[in-house]
Amino acid sequence: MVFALALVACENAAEDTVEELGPLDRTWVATIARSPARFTDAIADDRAGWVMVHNHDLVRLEGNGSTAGRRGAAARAALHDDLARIEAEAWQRLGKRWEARSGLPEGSALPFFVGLAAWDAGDQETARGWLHRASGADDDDIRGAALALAGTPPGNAPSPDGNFWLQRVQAHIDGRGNGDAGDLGDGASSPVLREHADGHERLFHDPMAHRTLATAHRAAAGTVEGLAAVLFSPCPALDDQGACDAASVWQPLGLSLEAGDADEAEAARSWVRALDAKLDPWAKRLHDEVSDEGRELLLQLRLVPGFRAQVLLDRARQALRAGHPRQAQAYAQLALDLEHPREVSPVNAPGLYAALAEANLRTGHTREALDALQVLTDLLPTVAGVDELVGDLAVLEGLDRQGDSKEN
Amino acid sequence: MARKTFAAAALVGVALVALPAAGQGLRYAEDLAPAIVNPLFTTTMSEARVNELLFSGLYTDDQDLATSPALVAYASLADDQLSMELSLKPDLRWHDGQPVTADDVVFTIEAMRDDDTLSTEAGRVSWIDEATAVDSGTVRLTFTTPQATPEDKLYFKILPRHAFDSTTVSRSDAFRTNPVGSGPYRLARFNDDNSISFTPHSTFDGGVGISELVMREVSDKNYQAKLLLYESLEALVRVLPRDLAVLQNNRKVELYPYQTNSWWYVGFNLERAPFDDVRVRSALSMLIDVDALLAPVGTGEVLSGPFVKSSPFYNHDVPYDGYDPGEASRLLQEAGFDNSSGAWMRDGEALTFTLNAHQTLESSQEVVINLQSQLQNHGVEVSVDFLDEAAWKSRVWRERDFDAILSQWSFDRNEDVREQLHSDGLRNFGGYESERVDELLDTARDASDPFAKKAALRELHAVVAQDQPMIFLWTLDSYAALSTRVSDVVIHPFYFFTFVNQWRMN
Amino acid sequence: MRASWLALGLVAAMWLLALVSGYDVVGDVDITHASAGPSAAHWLGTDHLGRDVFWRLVTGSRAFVGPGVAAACVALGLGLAAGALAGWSGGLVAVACRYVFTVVASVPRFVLVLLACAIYGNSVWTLAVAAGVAYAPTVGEEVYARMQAFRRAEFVLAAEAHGVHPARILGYHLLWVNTSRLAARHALQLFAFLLLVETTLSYIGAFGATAGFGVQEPTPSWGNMMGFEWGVPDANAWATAAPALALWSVLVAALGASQRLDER
Amino acid sequence: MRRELVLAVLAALGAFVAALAGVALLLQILLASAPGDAADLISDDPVLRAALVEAWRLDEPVLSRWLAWTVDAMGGDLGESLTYRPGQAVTELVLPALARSLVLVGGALVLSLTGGLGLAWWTAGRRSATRRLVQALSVTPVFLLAWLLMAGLNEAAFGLMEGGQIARPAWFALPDEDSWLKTLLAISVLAVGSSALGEIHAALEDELLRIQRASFVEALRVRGVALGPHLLRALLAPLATIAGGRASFFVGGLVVVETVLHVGGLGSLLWQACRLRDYPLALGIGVVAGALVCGARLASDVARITVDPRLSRAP
Repeated sequence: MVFALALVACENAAEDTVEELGPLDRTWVATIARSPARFTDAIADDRAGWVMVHNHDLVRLEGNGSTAGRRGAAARAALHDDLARIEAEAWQRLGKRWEARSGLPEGSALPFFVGLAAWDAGDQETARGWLHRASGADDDDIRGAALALAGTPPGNAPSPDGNFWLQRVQAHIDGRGNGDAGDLGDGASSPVLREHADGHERLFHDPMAHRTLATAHRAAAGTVEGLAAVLFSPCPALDDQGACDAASVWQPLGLSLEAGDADEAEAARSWVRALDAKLDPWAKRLHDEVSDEGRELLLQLRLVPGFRAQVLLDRARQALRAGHPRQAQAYAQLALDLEHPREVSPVNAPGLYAALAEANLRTGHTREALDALQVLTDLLPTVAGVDELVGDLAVLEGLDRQGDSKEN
Repeated sequence: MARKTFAAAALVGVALVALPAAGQGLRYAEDLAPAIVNPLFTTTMSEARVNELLFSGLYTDDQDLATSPALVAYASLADDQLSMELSLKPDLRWHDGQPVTADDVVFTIEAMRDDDTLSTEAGRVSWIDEATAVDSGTVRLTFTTPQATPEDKLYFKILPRHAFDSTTVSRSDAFRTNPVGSGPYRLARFNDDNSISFTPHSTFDGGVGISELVMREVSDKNYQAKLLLYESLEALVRVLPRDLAVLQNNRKVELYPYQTNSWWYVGFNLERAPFDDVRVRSALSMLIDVDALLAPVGTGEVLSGPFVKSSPFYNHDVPYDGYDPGEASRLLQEAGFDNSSGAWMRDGEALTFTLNAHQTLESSQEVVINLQSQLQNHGVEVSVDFLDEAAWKSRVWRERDFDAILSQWSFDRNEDVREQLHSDGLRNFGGYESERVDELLDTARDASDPFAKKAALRELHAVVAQDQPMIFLWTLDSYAALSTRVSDVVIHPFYFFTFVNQWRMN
Repeated sequence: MRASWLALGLVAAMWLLALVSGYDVVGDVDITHASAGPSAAHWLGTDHLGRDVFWRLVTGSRAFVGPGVAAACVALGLGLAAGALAGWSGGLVAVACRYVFTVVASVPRFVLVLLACAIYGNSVWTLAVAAGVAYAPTVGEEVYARMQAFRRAEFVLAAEAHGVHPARILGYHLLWVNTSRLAARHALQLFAFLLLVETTLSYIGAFGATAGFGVQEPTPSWGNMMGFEWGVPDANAWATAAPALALWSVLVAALGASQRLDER
Repeated sequence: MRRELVLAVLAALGAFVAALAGVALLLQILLASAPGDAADLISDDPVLRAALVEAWRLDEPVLSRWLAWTVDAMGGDLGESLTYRPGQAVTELVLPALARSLVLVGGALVLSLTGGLGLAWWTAGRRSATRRLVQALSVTPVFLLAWLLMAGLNEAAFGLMEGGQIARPAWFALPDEDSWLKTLLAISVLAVGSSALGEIHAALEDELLRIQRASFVEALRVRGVALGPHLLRALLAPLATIAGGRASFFVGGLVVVETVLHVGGLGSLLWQACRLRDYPLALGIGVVAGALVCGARLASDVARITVDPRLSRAP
């Protein structure tokens, strides 16, 4: 039923000529649909691993040394990068909002963590401000660490001198250097500090963990070459040198690769509409032209929807880098396969949920960011810390508001 | 003469041909037309959405969901945080052309607080001690306790004093069919097919993009999606989960996430035996296979407490008591029931109850039939009574005259369950009373540390899951669907139409 | 025409089957077999809650057979009594009776039935009585016309002269001999009318904003069976087609049979 | 002769008024016989309740209530809606609905009579299977017919639109756009469904056969005169009778057609009024529906009297 409707939708799209859609035939989707043997070759070394890559089953790929495993590690690294950015953003927002609302809680380690997050994200200016405010912390180690870090440029560890926090910073920097996170990832899943306030506890997770995890996974990823490098990826095709060559596919189709100046969701939406106007008739044609085996691949592996989602995720990340969270939000929303809206699937990559979470967070939709993070929390225990942090922010933002509830 | 007749006939012909043109309006579907257009008595989402079109508050959300002034030009908070002065924007007009003044603001607050008004929104102004009009454009509010950011609470819609006789407003007041507001749209007319037409408010601050809005009542949810594909509608406010897959593959339609904080429940009347016994309530919840109930409705997530799973307040440590007829039998026996005859009996009385549901709750029929079936197969007789709007309001909201209800709560991003679970909450239909829960709700309300609020509400989740005043069912995947002919769409996650004035039609 | 009686016989058999089958209307839900096509286990497949369409169709006959008979009794009872009274006594009584006939007949039957359901509550028995009352004037007028024609007929006068009790003349010679066929025809027509009204109300009453009348789920009626499945994606076609076809066949049969009575 | 005619018309008019008054009383009795207090049924809101008791004179006996209501009604005041459009005058709601419903009922009368006549003309004396076929089709309930036609037309048009064969028709999609097609559909469904066409066809055919066997027709036939106009003229009186009787049927059918096809007429208004227990509105509509039926009967009587003056002598 769904598929039939999709086909109907394809039929209605503008009927482009074969030549106009030609560039799309250079994509990896067309390549493996037309010659399934090449696909079989590319995944020969670890079929099971490639199934996991296709399903975005990043957890089970961990520690796998095959090409599939390395592709998984690369995706995992990108995911931790996303999470590190979300975390940094959330710490800043939490600190600022708390201070503006009622002043920072007395004696708390909160400003230290906000500062540490900024320091690790490379924003020394901001970091210094927060670390100075941490000088009122009750905990001696925190005070000491804050003082030491305030005077150290990001990326360099001050001498630990028995200070618990500085030791930890040192461990992170060492781990990043040798590509081994050790058990530092635990700081992302369970709190590194339980601070007692009157009647309740404040739990803080390690703000440096995701960046370390990203480095470690990136080290495991290495480089993959040939078709295996682009399979199930947003990169449509490789050039002669083996580098990703997106421009030669998209530009002839009139799809700009620039993010544009203004952060408007509508710009992203019209880009996606333009993409679909090309992709739909092409997919239909491809479906009709290829061999039975190729068609089987196209349908079973949902290659076109998967590729489309990857392209949009790539656009979303690009928009986030360019400071356009509203565009990113639109891209990510349009990429999501709503048949399984709360789970990772061949179309819904974990990165998609991370992009959605970051875009939502940066457009003030903190509560909605949690919806996206929830999916990742079910997947990876290390997301728990980010989830709690964004949750704290959402709660803080709602403290003075009155809830509204209605029926239906 | 003949020529004249011909000309007249031609004119009539032209008029007939010109009539059906749909125009550049946006038509959106609701399951049920709002029964009442009056912000003082708004209880359903469809009414809240219409309010958003017709009325303005002092403050509203901007696109980043931060508080921003709507009717207010500027405000100043006293140093002691116990009072504030609000200056209204100049030249604001009601839909009928009258100026919006400080008197209107004072009137609205007084009307909400008026005990005889019986407003369902009275709680929104309980923190205001006194409201006075300093001059026609300035209001002075004093508070009962210091308020750090009072503007966060000044979202309620302002009503025109001149449209009412006194601050005692009746539900049946003529205002409900002839509302006057200051929002982006004015109510043009109620049409015969139960649809409502809205036209732009000509002097709305910032202008309005779409020249006509029509709210259409399409009670058959299956038909809504079809109408959208037929392009006979431009927007579906909430798509049935089972239609999502079809709609996302249609390039004339785009889906927008909307309204994610809502959950379904079966609520018990705790003042009636045998629901006063927690063992009976727990047993009933274990006799229900919630996944099977959910299947015909679509995809969603099963819940163990009064928050959706992604909520910061959801307590993931609370175990989910799923379908477990064995344990249920044990509990029922413990509570004095016996099912030797095939039906659960106690002191000669069978365990039966009537389940009430609102007629237009989407897919409620499937859920209710299914539930009835499941419970009957476990020896519990359930009769079902679907209530229309008026009966629902009177029997559930006012009289609390029911055994059990099936319904759905939608929350804004604050997920404030106080009204639902506090012993004096206005929406605590079942009469649930727990000292600990009241304490926790107070802690949550007064908290100035997010960690404190989070901890309190997570504990509340655990307590409520133990007490089972209701069976928490699920949260559904909620999306709105809009035609791609509508552009610049930004949807407020709760009120939907907050940014409607910026939408455009191509 | 034999087909008509056969079809009506089938309905009667269905109704009997529904009475003795013990089909569990409430407990039949089975989500794992939703919207299945016809099979040995489910002869007409299942609806989108996995309920057996065949058995719901059979059970659906209970929504109109009993009430149909009741409605016929009400209409014939009232119509025959009032018609005979008016025809026998004539004069002011006749004028009064015929005035009442006119007044009741002036409210469209469907409107009267709907109003009755709104006022006395929604049940098939309210519906049956209302339909019977609404139909009674038609019977009454016809009976009145016959009575009038025969009142001064020779065989009546002869019977009177023979000292036959007036009640026997009225009851046997006039009503039984002359109106039994008329009564049977009207009974069939009223049965069809009740089926029509019941399914219509139940169909329209199956949707949210028009809900509230007719047979309500989970009790099956051929009308609400159609309403419940209408528009469900990937539904079992028989879940709507079967009640529609059954409804149509019974209506054709009832009207065919009633015409047969008319012709002979 | 002339005098007799006038008297007969006056008598018909008197019967009309009497019947209408009776209808109002009947409906009042019906409402008064409701279990419990009428106000209880509608609302638990004490304010609304008090207003109801007053507006409805619930503290007075039925007969005086009826009298008061009749006096108001004669002045054009049918009271105010309670729950559907609270406070709005019933007449304001009923009149525009009446206009729309009249189109449907009138159209259905014209269509079913001409259709029935044409069919009867064609099938009379042939005893063909056509009569059976017409009856079998026409027996389909109005709601089923409306639903099948609507879904069929929508799907067909949508298929053609998607295929690019046609532009979007103005009536698309049924039943949500007001258009000539929807009105036509409503009229046709009303004229055909629930046995309307079948019964009219059968009655006219029988009538036609009877006339054809009549002696004056024999005489005309012997004289070799064209029979058509004479037969038609002879059919006018039966036609008027059938039309008068059918009006009630069509007004009842409005409830279904208008609800299914979303026509804002008397029928759908009545459905909503009944659903929401808006008794003043329901009563108003009931009386207007009664007036329609009585009016049709009156018109049919007058028409018959004019067509066939012999009838004016009969009571």
